Amino acid sequence: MEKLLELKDLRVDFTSSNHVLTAIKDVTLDIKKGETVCIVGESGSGKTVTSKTIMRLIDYENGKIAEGSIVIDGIDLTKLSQKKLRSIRGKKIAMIFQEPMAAFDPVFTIGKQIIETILEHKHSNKLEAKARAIYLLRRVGISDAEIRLNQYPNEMSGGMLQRAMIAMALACDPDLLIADEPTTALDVTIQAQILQLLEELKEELGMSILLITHDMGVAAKMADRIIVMYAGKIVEQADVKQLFERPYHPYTYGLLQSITNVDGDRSKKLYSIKGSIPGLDDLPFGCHFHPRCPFATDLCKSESPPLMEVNNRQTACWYTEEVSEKLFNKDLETKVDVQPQKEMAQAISVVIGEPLFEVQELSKYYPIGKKLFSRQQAYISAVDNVSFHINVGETFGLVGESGSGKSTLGRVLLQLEKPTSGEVFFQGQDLSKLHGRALREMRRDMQVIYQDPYGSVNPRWKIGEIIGEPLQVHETISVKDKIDRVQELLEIVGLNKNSYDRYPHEFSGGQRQRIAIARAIAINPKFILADEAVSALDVSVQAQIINLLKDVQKERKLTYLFIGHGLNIVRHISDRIGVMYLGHLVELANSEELFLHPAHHYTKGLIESIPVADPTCLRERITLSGEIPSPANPPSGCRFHTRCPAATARCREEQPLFSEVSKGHWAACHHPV
Amino acid sequence: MALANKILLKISSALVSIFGSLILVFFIIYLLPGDPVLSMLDPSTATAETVANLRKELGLDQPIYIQFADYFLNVLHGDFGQSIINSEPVLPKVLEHFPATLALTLTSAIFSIVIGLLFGVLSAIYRNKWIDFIARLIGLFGISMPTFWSGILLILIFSVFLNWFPAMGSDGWKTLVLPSLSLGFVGAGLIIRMVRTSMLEVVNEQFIVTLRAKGLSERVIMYQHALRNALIPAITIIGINIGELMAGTVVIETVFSRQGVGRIVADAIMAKDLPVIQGVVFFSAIVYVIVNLLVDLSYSLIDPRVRRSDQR
Amino acid sequence: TSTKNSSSQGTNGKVESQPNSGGELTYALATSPDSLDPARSGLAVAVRAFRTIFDSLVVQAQDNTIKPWLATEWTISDDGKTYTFKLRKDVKFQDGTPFNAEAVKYSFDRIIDPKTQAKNAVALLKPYQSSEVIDDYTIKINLATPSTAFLSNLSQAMLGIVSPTAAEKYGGQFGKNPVGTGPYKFVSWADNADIVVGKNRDYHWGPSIVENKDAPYLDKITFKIIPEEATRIGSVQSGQVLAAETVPPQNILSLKKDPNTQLLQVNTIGLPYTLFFNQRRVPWNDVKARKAVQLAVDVNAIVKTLYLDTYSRAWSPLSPGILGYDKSLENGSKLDVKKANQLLDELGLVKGEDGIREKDGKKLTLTYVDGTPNREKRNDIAVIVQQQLKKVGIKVEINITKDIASVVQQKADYDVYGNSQVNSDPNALRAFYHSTTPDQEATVKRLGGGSDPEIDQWLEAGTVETDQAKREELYKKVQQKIIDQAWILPIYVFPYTVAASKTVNGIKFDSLGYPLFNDANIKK
Amino acid sequence: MKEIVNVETTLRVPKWTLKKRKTNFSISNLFLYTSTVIVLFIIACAIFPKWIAPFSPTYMNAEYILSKPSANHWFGTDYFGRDVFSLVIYGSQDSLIIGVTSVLIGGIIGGSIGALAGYIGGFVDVILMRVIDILMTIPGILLALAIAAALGPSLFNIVLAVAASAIPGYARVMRGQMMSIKKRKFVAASRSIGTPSWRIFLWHILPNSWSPLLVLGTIGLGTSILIGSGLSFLGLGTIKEIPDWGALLSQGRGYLTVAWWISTFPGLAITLFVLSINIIGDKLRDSFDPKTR
Ligand SMILES: Nc1ncnc2c1ncn2[C@@H]1O[C@H](COP(=O)(O)OP(=O)(O)OP(=O)(O)O)[C@@H](O)[C@H]1O
Ligand SMILES: Nc1ncnc2c1ncn2[C@@H]1O[C@H](COP(=O)(O)OP(=O)(O)OP(=O)(O)O)[C@@H](O)[C@H]1O
Ligand SMILES: [Mg+2]
Ligand SMILES: [Mg+2]
Ligand code: NI
Repeated sequence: MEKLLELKDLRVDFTSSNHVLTAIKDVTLDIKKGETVCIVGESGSGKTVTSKTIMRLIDYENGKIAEGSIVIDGIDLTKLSQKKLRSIRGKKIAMIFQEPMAAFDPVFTIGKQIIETILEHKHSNKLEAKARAIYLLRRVGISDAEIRLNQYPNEMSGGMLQRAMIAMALACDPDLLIADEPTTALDVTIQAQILQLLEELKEELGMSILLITHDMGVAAKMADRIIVMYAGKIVEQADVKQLFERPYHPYTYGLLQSITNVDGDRSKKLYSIKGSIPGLDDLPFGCHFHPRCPFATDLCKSESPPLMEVNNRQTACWYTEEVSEKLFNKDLETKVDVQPQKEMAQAISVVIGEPLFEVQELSKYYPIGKKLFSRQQAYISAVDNVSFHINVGETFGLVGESGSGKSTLGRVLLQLEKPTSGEVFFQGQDLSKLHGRALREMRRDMQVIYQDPYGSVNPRWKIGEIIGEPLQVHETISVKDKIDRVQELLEIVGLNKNSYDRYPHEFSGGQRQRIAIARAIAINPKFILADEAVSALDVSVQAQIINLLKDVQKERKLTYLFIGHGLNIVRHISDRIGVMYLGHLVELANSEELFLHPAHHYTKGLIESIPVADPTCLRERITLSGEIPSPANPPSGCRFHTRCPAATARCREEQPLFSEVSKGHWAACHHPV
Repeated sequence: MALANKILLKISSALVSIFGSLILVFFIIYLLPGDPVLSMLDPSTATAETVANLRKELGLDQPIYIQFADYFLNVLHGDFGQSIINSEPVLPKVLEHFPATLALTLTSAIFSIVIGLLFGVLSAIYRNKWIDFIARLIGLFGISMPTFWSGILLILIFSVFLNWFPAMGSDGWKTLVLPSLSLGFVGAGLIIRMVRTSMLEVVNEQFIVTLRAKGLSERVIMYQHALRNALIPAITIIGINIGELMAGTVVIETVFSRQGVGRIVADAIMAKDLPVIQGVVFFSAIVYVIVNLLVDLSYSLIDPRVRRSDQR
Repeated sequence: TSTKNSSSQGTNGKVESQPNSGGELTYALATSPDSLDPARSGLAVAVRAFRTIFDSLVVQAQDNTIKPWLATEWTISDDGKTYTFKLRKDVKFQDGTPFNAEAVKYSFDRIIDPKTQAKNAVALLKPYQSSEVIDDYTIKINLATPSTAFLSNLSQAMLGIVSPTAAEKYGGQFGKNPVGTGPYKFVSWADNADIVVGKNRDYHWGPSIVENKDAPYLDKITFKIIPEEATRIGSVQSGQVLAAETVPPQNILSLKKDPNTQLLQVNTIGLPYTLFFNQRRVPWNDVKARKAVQLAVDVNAIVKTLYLDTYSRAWSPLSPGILGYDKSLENGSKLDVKKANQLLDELGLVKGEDGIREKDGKKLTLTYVDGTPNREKRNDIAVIVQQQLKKVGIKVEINITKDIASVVQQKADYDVYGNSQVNSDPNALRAFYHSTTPDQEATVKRLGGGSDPEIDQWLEAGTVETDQAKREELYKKVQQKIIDQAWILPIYVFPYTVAASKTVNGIKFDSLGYPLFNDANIKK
Repeated sequence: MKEIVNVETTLRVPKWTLKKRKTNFSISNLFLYTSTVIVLFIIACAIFPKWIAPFSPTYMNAEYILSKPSANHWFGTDYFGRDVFSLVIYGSQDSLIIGVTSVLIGGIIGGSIGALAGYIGGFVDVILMRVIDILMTIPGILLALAIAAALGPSLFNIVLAVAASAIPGYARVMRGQMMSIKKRKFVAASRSIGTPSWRIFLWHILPNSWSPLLVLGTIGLGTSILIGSGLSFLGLGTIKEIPDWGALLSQGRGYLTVAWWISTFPGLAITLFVLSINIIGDKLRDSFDPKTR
């Protein structure tokens, strides 16, 4: 195959006020036409920098290509002027970014932003461009494309935005699509669709894809070749099958181990590589991975291993053969594991306390699109007639596709927004009757860990103050006590005590989430709402956080409402799981039960969409087809009937009741599986 | 709440402000020392009796609240009274002069917006470079030079030496150029400053990277995307500035010897000619209110996030 | 030392044998006229505009003699209380109304009618009581008391004859629609912008002081109102206007060098700019205190620095050129700080630590009030006086206010107040210095408030004295005593200065210094 | 507990926060240092004019009127024969007082009103904004004049007048800022832990919202210094023994063609001062923002 892109010995430096930081070094890789290459690695390993460097976007961030070349189609991008580069960006190479919320200009409609790209590169007129935009939006599975076209980014859920992003990137049929964690914010069904879509597009357009992901499942499904990065360097590069079969580098091994499987043992702690990736300004000598590597020797500590060609693949480890041998034989499993597994199953699953939360016929409607002279008010029923309860001490998982109303349900539950109708009882008390002070007092017992750890902390505050805020609000506490408590909390969540005086922007995503957890548990709440608390993190860190959450729960008798779209993770942490679809609660069951015997076709589809981190697994996936209907105009009867393989006329007309299919297993389906 | 309702609400609250400003001005002027009646008469011949008579005739002997009630009732009937000084009816006088002032205000506003946005964006893009410095200097010159001074300078340069534009007058677009330039500079300074600040916040946002990755030119990115995001504070300033600009015409109209309500009100203030002051304030309040209504509406046009929150 | 040409009462250049007809003269005025109704106006600037529209019964020549104009001849009764005028028969108002005795009677009666709210005109017409129409072209005017100044006052534009039909028609708005018999007729007045007057083609009754007795050469005159000095001068220099009045001193010097511009200058007559001491207040009720100020203020320095010697220093309550001006007062008083200090010492005012004099714990402060900001640098005079008086231990507090009506006239809340007046006859002094003026001090307090039986007596005599020489003598005594008693501190004589393009010809000035445009023409 | 999670907490270098610094490092600092020096010098002038000015500001030398800038008179002399340089030095005193105090008063009052209106919203917002609107519809000059005329044209009253007319501007900007910060996620986050409104306001919203106020303030300084000159242009001002910069500008305007230095130097002083304050203000704002520090 012909090479499309070639990076050679790339080194990127960032110049900051007092020194120069080398973000990536010695990066050599190539992408062939029609090939999908995945870069995996923990947060901060330099994946994004690599991808941005290809586009020369680092120029705008004080970055500089210090060494090496980037050649596409025979043109060396490192030597092009910004003006010439512009004709390549978006047209030859397109890019999808990590954070869809932030990646769109909030003040322009989605449509305008897509059309703008088309017009920039193609000499088509506005109408054609619009038509294409609509086509693209449909193509990426967005319902009501014409309407969405005129919507603003803030009017869409994260998942939809990411799809719009992809549509925008595809606008000009690029040769190379760089996708920087394109499915991080997506739920499994859509992820599966998108991945499928990407594959189709790849076939169709002969497009190459450089996929950056932390989801090994995604990598396994998509990649032809996988590149593992660590601390700014490539540590391993191999064919996807080879890599999963037999990782050569201990880091890769760790990554693979961190994966949570559908059929994993819930009672076990999740595996995670100990420690975290070093900062650029204090990279360890020698092999950057040695502080976290169980095999590290003095050689590793003093000398950096080059990327070596071994068995037709590349790895950067002094002891490739030996290590892989040992790892393969799983000799070292116990040694590598951070912690001996503790028996925790009983501790969790047996708890059938009295309900902490009781939710009755809860609904939340958002008014939309008022017409000037129309009295008719249109609504989005974000949450529609939902009833359930959450028991003391349990973890209640909530899954469902993007826009199904999970976050809204969470917000309404905590009275952060007033429900349109229905009641929420917390410890038997009707929350909607509480106001002002009483409600605030009640909040003491209910904390939130948000989806967006960036935006949910005051950027001007030191993290010590952030974590200490609840203490200050709810307790009269001296400054010294506060500092002590905060430092204690910092340690509990695995952060350095000295971080007290740092600012949020100085932390990584995982660390920020730890801050959020510390803040949430600061005043010993009874309940924590974790809204996609780990979705933005990479596997290893995700595992750390989940373990942390579980530990904290056990320690403090906490009850969780855990919202997530990573089904594996939700399964792992939750005792019971509720499945939402278009504002309805469609199924509720014990988590094992749910995964083993899903009753609702939607649940079944969701489970089957989960990417499996095994390239050999050629399980025929029945991804949920079709588009998610607009919540403003939900289908009649069973809302799922438009996408349900078992739908009948009855489903179209009659809304199924939410009823118990077996003990403790509820579903709203006329024809349960 | 439908859009129409919203506009209605805004308009009704605007009416309240206008009414409020009439009251306020009435009392401010009332508090001013001096007696308009005395300045109307020839001091050497006026007797106490004539003064009293005149005062009575003008209704100035009444208690203030009655004076105000009378005045307000008349205004409701479209009668703005007549000038105390030369008994000219106020309404036609103000209506005659208002367009010139409005034209000056608007051209200055446009001028300051154009200059302000242009330099503000440049200044943000080239932060801390020489262009930034120069743009800010230009802006600050506008702020730290009184309009009469810059006005005279403009006259010397563009009328006396270059003879490009007339030095004075209010007929034809040419006479608008220099005055609106010197008045617009004041607003421009503010806008440059505001735009620069908010632009700096915006250019660090992630979506700017996306836009670059799409291959858009920096010009489009800066002037279409970043600028629009940065516009809210700038727009606010422009709205506020309309009032300032209108106040600025008081000086500018004198310097450039233009017709307009600015000069009328300046004279009226000095003579305590309440009906005239009220008439002018009434109309400028209307303009101010309308402009700010537009500004309010444009908030939601510019930033959909504001719109959504309005709906809740 | 000054560039004035008071004796010739200048005209610019000789009138060419064959002046160009037609064209428009743009003439920049410094302020906006208050009204074009001669009766209701109180501003000199208005006179400059409406002098073109209104004619008077008589005209005052440069030598202060009175010549016929709309009146061909007149007789004065022996008791000086009755004037009988014979009027021209060929005069028509611009609206077609015939000019006759009725019109004259109407004009004067209108002024004294309180409803008219006449301003300066009332004072000028002062002893006027009534008129009788003898026949169409003969009118008899009755005065309450004899007045020698009456005839001279009649020459002023403020007593110009208005069209009765128009005045009736427009009532209070006559000032916006003036109709007279003058060489130009009113065309339009845009507030704060311009006043346009057009040629009166029927005109052929020009006064003796102009050459062209017939319809003027110019088609129209546009008086542009340009208050800002720099703009006004800039407009002439850029050619946007052809002439501009009141050229500031610093520009006078530079414009003299300008090849495209000519400067016309004429001294105004009447009362020069004078600082009046408020003799109602301590210590200014004492002549020593006033004298001290007189001696301590270096008026020469003021005239030199502020006016760059383009204005001349005033020495007397009257300005040079007016009847009875006492030239002997010139260079009479000298700067003498030592003497000033001595006088103040004598008053028991001793310098305190801060250098300010005080008596009984009260600081010697002088409240300096001026009501004309931005005019002829009068405010700057205050600044200089402040500095100069500081040297003798007087603290000057300056109050620039437009609210003269209440501050000065009603409350008399000042120690020194500056004022000037354009007038044609020394009788003008009476309004300022006679102790019973005005009739009711309750409403309006007379400037200075000084009273002196001798001065009263001379002023009264001056009003009725018909012998010119004796009259002059009386006024000289008045001037001398006022200066001697230091009632006032005269500062400068205002020269009316016009900067005009060299293409403009034939602008003349009347005895008061008001421009006349009968001969004006523009070179092609 | 602790042994389970032993994540090393090496702090990573911030991602989006490293600003373009190095290339402009020197220029920006040069500006900052120069500005600081200028402002300090001007403050010194205001406090100890005697030590700096070569002449008395009131000394009028009739022999040397309107003389060009020279070794003796650096900025030339005005039409009184006063030394312009000394006038500028002495003039700094009143100019600073007018500028700084009126900005402070106006900013604090206006900012508070705007903050309350924007934060509380609803009825309070409607009422306060009406009041502000009413204030705004009245030209600042009129307000200034009214106060000056009613209370006498003293320095303090001018300050009061300028401050009063500046209030609406601050209020509006602050309100807008409030409304946008109010919607940020971290505010919702704080609310969700039960923080009372007033605390959220003081702790979260206020610190994040005052930077435009700073901008407005540094600019308002210039306008404030000039209001007096506008009044005197219209003939409503006061005459002081030692004129402030605005008054100097106003006095010299008629002499632009004859003696440009009379008004140009005070004008430059204002510009320089305002510019320096602006640059310092920017740095100040940056240094309060952890991201740009
Ligand atoms: N503009 C910049 N200036 C300085 N350092 C930067 C800049 N951008 C990124 N870095 C640093 O470069 C390193 C690599 O960052 P990068 O964003 O490529 O990580 P990543 O692998 O994409 O992580 P994630 O999974 O969190 O997206 C990080 O330590 C980061 O702090
Ligand atoms: N403030 C709002 N105004 C109008 N519509 C809203 C609002 N918030 C949410 N919605 C709509 O309600 C629906 C449910 O949104 P919600 O954020 O609860 O979904 P979610 O399940 O959390 O999705 P995701 O997985 O993407 O976070 C979506 O269609 C969304 O567009
Ligand atoms: Mg990344
Ligand atoms: Mg959500
Ligand atoms: Ni079904």
